[in-house]
Amino acid sequence: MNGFLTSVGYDRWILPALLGIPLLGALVIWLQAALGGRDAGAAPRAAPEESAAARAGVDPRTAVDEIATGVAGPARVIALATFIVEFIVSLGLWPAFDPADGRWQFPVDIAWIPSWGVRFTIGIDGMALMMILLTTLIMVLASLGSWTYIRTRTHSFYALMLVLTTGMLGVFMSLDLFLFYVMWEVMLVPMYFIIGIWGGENRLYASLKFFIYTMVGSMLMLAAIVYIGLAARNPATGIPTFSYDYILQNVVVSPTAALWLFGAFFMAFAVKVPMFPFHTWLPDAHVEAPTAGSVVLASIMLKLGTFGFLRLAVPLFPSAAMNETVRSIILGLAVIGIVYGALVSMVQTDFKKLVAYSSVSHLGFVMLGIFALTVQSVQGALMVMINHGISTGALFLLIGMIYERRHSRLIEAYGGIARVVPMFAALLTLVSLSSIGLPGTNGFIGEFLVLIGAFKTVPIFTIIATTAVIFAAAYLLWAIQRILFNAFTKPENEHLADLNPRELLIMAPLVVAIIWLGVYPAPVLRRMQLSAERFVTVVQGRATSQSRVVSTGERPR
Amino acid sequence: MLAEALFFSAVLFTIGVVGVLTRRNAIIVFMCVELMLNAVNLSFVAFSQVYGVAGQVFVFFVMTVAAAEAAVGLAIIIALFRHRQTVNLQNINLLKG
Amino acid sequence: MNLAMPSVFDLTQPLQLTAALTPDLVLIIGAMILVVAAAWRPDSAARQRVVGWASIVVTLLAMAAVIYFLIEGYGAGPGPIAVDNYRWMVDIVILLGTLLTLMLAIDDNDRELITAPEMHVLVLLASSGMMLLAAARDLMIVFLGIELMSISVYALAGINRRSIRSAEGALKYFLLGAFSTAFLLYGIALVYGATGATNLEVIGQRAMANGAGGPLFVIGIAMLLIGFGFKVATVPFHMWAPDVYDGSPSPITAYMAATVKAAAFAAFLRAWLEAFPSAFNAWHPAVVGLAIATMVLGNAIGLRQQNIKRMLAYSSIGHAGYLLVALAAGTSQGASALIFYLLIYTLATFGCFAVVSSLTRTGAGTVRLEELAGLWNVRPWTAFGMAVLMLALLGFPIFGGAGFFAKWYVIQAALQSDTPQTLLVVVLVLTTVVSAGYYLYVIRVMFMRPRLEGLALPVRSGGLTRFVLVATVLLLLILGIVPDYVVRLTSAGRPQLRSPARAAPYAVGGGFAQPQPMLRR
Amino acid sequence: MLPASFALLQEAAGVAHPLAGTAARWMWALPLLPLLGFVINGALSIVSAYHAGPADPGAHPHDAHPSVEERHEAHTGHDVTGGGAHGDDHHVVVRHRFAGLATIIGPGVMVLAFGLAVAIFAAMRGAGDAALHTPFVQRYFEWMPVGDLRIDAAFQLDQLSMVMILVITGVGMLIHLFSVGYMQDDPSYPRYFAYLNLFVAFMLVLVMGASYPVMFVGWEGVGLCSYLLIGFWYLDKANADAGKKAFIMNRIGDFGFLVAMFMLYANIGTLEFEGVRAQATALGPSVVTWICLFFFLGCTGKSAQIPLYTWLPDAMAGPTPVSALIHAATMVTAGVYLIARSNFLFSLSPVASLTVVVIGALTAIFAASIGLKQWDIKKVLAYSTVSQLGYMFIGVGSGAYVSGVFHLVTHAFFKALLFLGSGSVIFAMHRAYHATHSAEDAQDMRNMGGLRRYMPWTFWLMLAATLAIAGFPPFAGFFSKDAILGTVFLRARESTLADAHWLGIPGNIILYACYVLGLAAAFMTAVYMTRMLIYTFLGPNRSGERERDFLGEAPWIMTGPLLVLGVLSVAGGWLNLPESIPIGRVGLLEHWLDPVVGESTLRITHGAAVEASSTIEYSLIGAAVLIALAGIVVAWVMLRPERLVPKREARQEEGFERVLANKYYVDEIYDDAVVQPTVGVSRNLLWEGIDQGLIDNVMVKYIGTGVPRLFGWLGSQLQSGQVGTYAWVLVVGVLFVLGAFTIR
Repeated sequence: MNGFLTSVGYDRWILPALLGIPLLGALVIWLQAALGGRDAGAAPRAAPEESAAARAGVDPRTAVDEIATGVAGPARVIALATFIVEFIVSLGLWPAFDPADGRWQFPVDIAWIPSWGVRFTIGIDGMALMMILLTTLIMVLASLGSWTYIRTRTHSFYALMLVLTTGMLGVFMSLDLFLFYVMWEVMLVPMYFIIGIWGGENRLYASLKFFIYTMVGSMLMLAAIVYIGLAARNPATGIPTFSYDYILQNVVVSPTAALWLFGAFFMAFAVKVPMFPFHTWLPDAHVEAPTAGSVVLASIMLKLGTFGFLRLAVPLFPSAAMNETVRSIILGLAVIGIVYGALVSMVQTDFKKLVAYSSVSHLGFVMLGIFALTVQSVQGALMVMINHGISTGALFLLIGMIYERRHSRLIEAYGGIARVVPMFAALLTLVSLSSIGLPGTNGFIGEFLVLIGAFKTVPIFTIIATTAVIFAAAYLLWAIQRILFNAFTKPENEHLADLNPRELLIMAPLVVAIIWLGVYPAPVLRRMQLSAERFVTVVQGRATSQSRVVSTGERPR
Repeated sequence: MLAEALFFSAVLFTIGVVGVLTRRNAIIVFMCVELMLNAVNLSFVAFSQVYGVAGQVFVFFVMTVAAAEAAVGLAIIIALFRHRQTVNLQNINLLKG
Repeated sequence: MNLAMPSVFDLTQPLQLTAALTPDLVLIIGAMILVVAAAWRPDSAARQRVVGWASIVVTLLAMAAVIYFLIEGYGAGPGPIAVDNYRWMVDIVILLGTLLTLMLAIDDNDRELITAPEMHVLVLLASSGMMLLAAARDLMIVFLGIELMSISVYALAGINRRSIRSAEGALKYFLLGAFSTAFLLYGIALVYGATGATNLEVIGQRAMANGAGGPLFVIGIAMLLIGFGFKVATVPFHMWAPDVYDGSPSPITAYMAATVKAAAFAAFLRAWLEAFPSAFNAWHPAVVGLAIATMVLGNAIGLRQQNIKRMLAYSSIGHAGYLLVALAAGTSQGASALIFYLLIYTLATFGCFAVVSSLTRTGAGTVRLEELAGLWNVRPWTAFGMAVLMLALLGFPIFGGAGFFAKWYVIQAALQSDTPQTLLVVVLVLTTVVSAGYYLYVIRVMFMRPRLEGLALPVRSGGLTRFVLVATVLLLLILGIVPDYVVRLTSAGRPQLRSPARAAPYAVGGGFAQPQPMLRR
Repeated sequence: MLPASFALLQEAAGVAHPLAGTAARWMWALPLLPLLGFVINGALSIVSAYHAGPADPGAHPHDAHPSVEERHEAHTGHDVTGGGAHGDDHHVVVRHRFAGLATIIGPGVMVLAFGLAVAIFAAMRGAGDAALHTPFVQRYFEWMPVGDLRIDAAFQLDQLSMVMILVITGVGMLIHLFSVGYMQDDPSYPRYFAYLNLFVAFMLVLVMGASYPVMFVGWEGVGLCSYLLIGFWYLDKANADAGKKAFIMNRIGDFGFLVAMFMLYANIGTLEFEGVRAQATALGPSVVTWICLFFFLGCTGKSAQIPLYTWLPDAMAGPTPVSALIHAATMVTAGVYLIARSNFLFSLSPVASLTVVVIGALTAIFAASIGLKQWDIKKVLAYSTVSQLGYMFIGVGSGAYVSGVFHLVTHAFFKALLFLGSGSVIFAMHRAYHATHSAEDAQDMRNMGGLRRYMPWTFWLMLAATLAIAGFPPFAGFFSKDAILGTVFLRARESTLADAHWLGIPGNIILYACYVLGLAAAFMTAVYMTRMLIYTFLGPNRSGERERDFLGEAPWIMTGPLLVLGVLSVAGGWLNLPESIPIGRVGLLEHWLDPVVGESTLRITHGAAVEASSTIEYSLIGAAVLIALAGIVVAWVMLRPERLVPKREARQEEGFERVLANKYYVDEIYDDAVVQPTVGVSRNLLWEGIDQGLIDNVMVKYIGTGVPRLFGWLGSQLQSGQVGTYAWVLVVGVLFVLGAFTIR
């Protein structure tokens, strides 16, 4: 397998290809639409300018159910095909990745804007590898999950999904801070449109909130990135550099500056994670987003926040991040998020909102794992990232499926439906259990590793965080009881149809992943081992060396 | 002598400013602006006593420009007058917010 | 033209001075010829178009001259005008804006039934004034340039004689403009009184020699700051801008918002870098204050607007604040950032006004935001273009094209100064978030709202308007991916500073003392 | 990759062990067999219930579905309905279409597993005592290899897990067989067996795991199955509630389990039993106490001890065989197993051990007292289970690990028998009520009475079990209970526990007190068990005239397992005869478990073997027997079944009776003190207050967007359209700029 991959030069083109394929797919969709594809199945009609409907201001295309007219067909097929190709191509990363190699793998380094020292540097390590695989998998499922959910303007929808993929993958691959920022922002716009156009009733509010929240953080990060790039500038030419490796090895900023810079990065990532109290955009965005939007948001985009902490914020400014006060505050927020998210999700009436708040809780575990700074906790954090992507993604997909049938996300609209939709019930139960963290499912591995690792360094926080296992069971079991079980009191649910084969196909890989990662996570853990270890050693090493530099640098005066 | 001239210039300028602030007739306001320009001209002339001819050259430029400005300005005022039948600035508030 | 021109002009020689002014003269002479041509026959729509096209040709000629000078890399000795890349780069921005204005104006005049061909001539004359401003190295030239520009633009603002709004805007612009000119002039007089010179270079040298300069000098700078601040519409000297932008014909609004601002900023920056670096500590707090007030208020008031032209007016005020950040850095790198920003901002602004112009119903003069609702459904490409432009103004990477790089460059320049402008940068990024409130609102209205009941479809816009829209959007998008060439161009385009200014010892293109023939490499 | 590492790991670990070549090498098949059963039964269940939805579920929501009639027919035919045999929906009895296959698979895998267990047991016996001083560990693959943390998927076979395996597979097999009859008409028949199989698989993982995390897999897994089975008839809200309550209460306990594991790892870096056993003595005394207490928190959840016991009575909502298997014989004893397994930790911490004893004793008496006034036959048994679990904890807490396990085993026999017997009774009652379309409560003893005539086999077997639980010699319970009470008495005289202090009270006083409590609980046990027997089987019948005709013995598939359990309940005591009653081979179990718990037992007794004078021994035995007899007699004399009226005519209890009938209102107290405040705080304070109020409104809306809007409003007010105003603003700006220039 590896021999074959090497023979086709896989290690050289893989990462650019992963970024390029979705763009290519988007281009094909656009061409298909532009070449009249949009109108292919629609009833013949006059040019929009002339038609009476258009004159009356009624858009002939907004209300068109493109599934029924067949317009959507090519778009979703192209998108799905692209995502599948992307996924298959990305699968080669699994065997080709060398878990024992601590360097960046599959690196590509091209000058981009030489005058500003900006380079197109990409490469991955173990944690990026897993995130990339998660992304490519989830995108296939998300597009399948939108198959009939998205009924209007399908071309635009799928094109945006494809562009979004490039942005997210770009963030995971970037080894240049400038590129990182660009990719970080790139994924914002498609998601804004996805929520804003295909979302629920309150979509305008939710999409704007999502955008503005994210932007507050990312703009501060922008300023911080410029600052570090300039701090790392070449003294001879004065050209800044944004190379991650170079900055990591060479740049030492004053402790005060480090604190401010870390603060800027913290804002960007904490909003994205989202950490309490920056989380309130999440429930709104999740609730209003279409299924695919929620899935991508939960499965991947939230991980970008924690990924940012792991990749940038903490390793670059360990003296600030691991400053006792700062660390305690962040750990405190993480733990508050864990418990708070669980408690608040317990009282939600909207199932999507419930899952959204549960994300706050789960991502709190990731933050706890990162800032506890042990190999186990960091590995656990990475596992929680993956697991949350799988489990919560699956939950949102399931909610989307039932929403398509019943057009309600309210828990009280259901009850006892396990009788009419047994397959749905079985899958929802399984996925909920994995989200609860039942041993034997993926959810347990991550939480367990985070907690057992964190206990070594921050026992009190860990014990508080552990109580979430209780609340998690409370909110999810209570919810699925009210949806699946209890008396069957809503006659309108009598005609609910069970999942169709396509929907089963969506769930199948997730179910496999839930069990596989729960029973045999070792291959995944092995691949992320070096990333986690390097994170811990780099942070510890730099934290001490930075404080040493500072102390020796200031004392002589 | 210089100080007196400069003071006088400053007073004239201030009178112009106050005129602009207090008067409501567009033409009078414009005249006040002209007053301010001429106040500045006075300064230029005064300074050219010290530094040579450049200041006086400047004054000529200013006068020329002021004339051109007056031409365009009056044209605009007339254009507006055609629409509103008034040049009272208080009534001219269609554009706001 | 004298083919044996020296590579460094001696500006004391009238012939060489004239040669150094060639591009400006091309424009002025062209304008003179056209004004005669315009007056030759009665006004008509056809003449308007012909004169418009002729003006475009003149502009292109001037542009060619500018590019020639840029390629040849001429320099100049001491004198009233500068011959450096900075001037040529600003000229390119100005001429680009002129070109786009003319293109939009031809179509817009058609729709608004403005038959006056002298409109195009006035644009050319205003642009000549701007080019003078870009070249000015003497406060006298600055004054002449500003007045040439302003008087033409007063007339342009009121060019639609049928529109009361246009007339009102012109009157406000004129009265307040003249008022502020008096301050500018007073500032010139005081600086002249303090240093005995009007040449920027000489002022800089004498101020350096005398220390920070006396109260006369400082008050002079303050007055100049007020004068320039008015021209570039910084808070609190911005009050005219929304009303005038609102009242003027859309192409002229774009011209004022982008090109006038560019020219004024060019002179503003040159004066500040060449004449007043020694007074940095005096003017810096004021500039910082103006910048913060401008960024905050411009964007905050923008949030309230329902009229797209007014919204863009406040947006342009906000951008003036961002440009002030580059200026506050007080470095030659700030100058590069400023040029780059102006270029991108010009593209984005004209793109926006192309959309506005194409959506304006005859006689309405403007577009209300709710008219954009559901634009995606009826004019998908216009909506797409507008979205790109909005994101460009917001400073968003990739989707907003080069808008992000412009902002990036300003931030970089601000932080790279000897005294990093961290406060300004923070305010900049935060107010950018505020500005997202109205930029995104436009996108939201276009894409996520249904079209208003009973609203007729916008009429098909003219070819030139569409060309402007497509060209600006494409340029923005392309520059958003491969900006390096333009970055190098602008980073070479710094004022040639002879006096030891506060310029950071930073150079990408190999220093600023010697002019660099950028395009030839 | 997997098979290779599998073989490798296995070889590395097992090559030297005497069991390596024997049947024990197949021990991985023990949990896999029921797991296989789960997979097949689960597939049968879901396949039979699943009807693929339309390809486009969102299209035309009302036309795209198959016709109502068609689907309805499909449902009543063979769908997974939550109604079940228990509900009052009087459904048409149609056997599940895969019932035959499920019958073969479900109990079949259990028979195979039990056979394998017996073979392994034989192999262990064959290997001889001396060879088995280290457990036989099989490593399959690395489960969580992270840094210095290494958790393998590994099973461990030793004497203790062997006992548990035999109980689980043996009793489990019998209950599976019983279920074939009991659940025969249930429309979700395969689903039932799927869950039951899965439970056994997890239970085996629990007892076979070679490390705490693997055990935890089983620990939570059985909790899951318990949840699923309690809520098996999920359309009844009470059932679903009970399942959820069980899971959440167990989770509270699991929290303790987790924290204990964290502390272990943080302090000694390993979580494998052998590793912990080797390094346990290196732990500081307070650390080990905390670890044990957290583990015990886990036990209180899983084994239904104070304060987390309330889920177990509610768990009776599940099918009765489930109550027998999970909530009596196996799962709920996992806590006891955990302490017995962790004997090397608990024996190091007298304080934690005393806590276990105290909680056990309090639970024993508390639950027994509630059992006195319950009318639901299963509730009586449920509280009895809680109470008996208390005994087991008294045993393992006081360091009598063998006695605790012994009682666990005998309790598994007689309590399973009691539950299955009650199952038979309920089955008969339900059948009768079903036949007459009556909505009466088939589980309430007030509706029973005189059933001896209709189901004599069941009566006699229940009688045996009752005598066993009451501690009547020579039934199984007598020996095990006596062993526990006797040990507590002896420990009070001489042990590390007696020397320690618990909350300032000397340990020996506590132990004596617990002994007395144990005796009192034994008395109550005898009373309420006799009461149950009398009300159910003796006196006049209160079922109703018409129903009487339908009452009768259950089919052989149900009574057969009862018979086997009956024999075990009678003879189970011979597993571990005390030396004082040498009516067979003495101390079999004690000898068997010695390699596992012997060392720890000695540690608690200061290294001395348990020795007591025969006088004390016999008087202790005498006391126990007397107490049991007294209880039976009191019940016999005081209770008047002929005065009892059916449930619908019953009056409200008064006074303390009412408190007992309402279980001391503990559920209500928990609800008011914990559940409602938590939900209320979450909703009103956290969500509406902080999330929506403080963050969204105050921070974001008022401050975040309000401040820019305020500026915008102000600026826009100034923009009045008046040139005069503009000029004023300009001049004010001039003044500001001039002012700024004076700042240096």
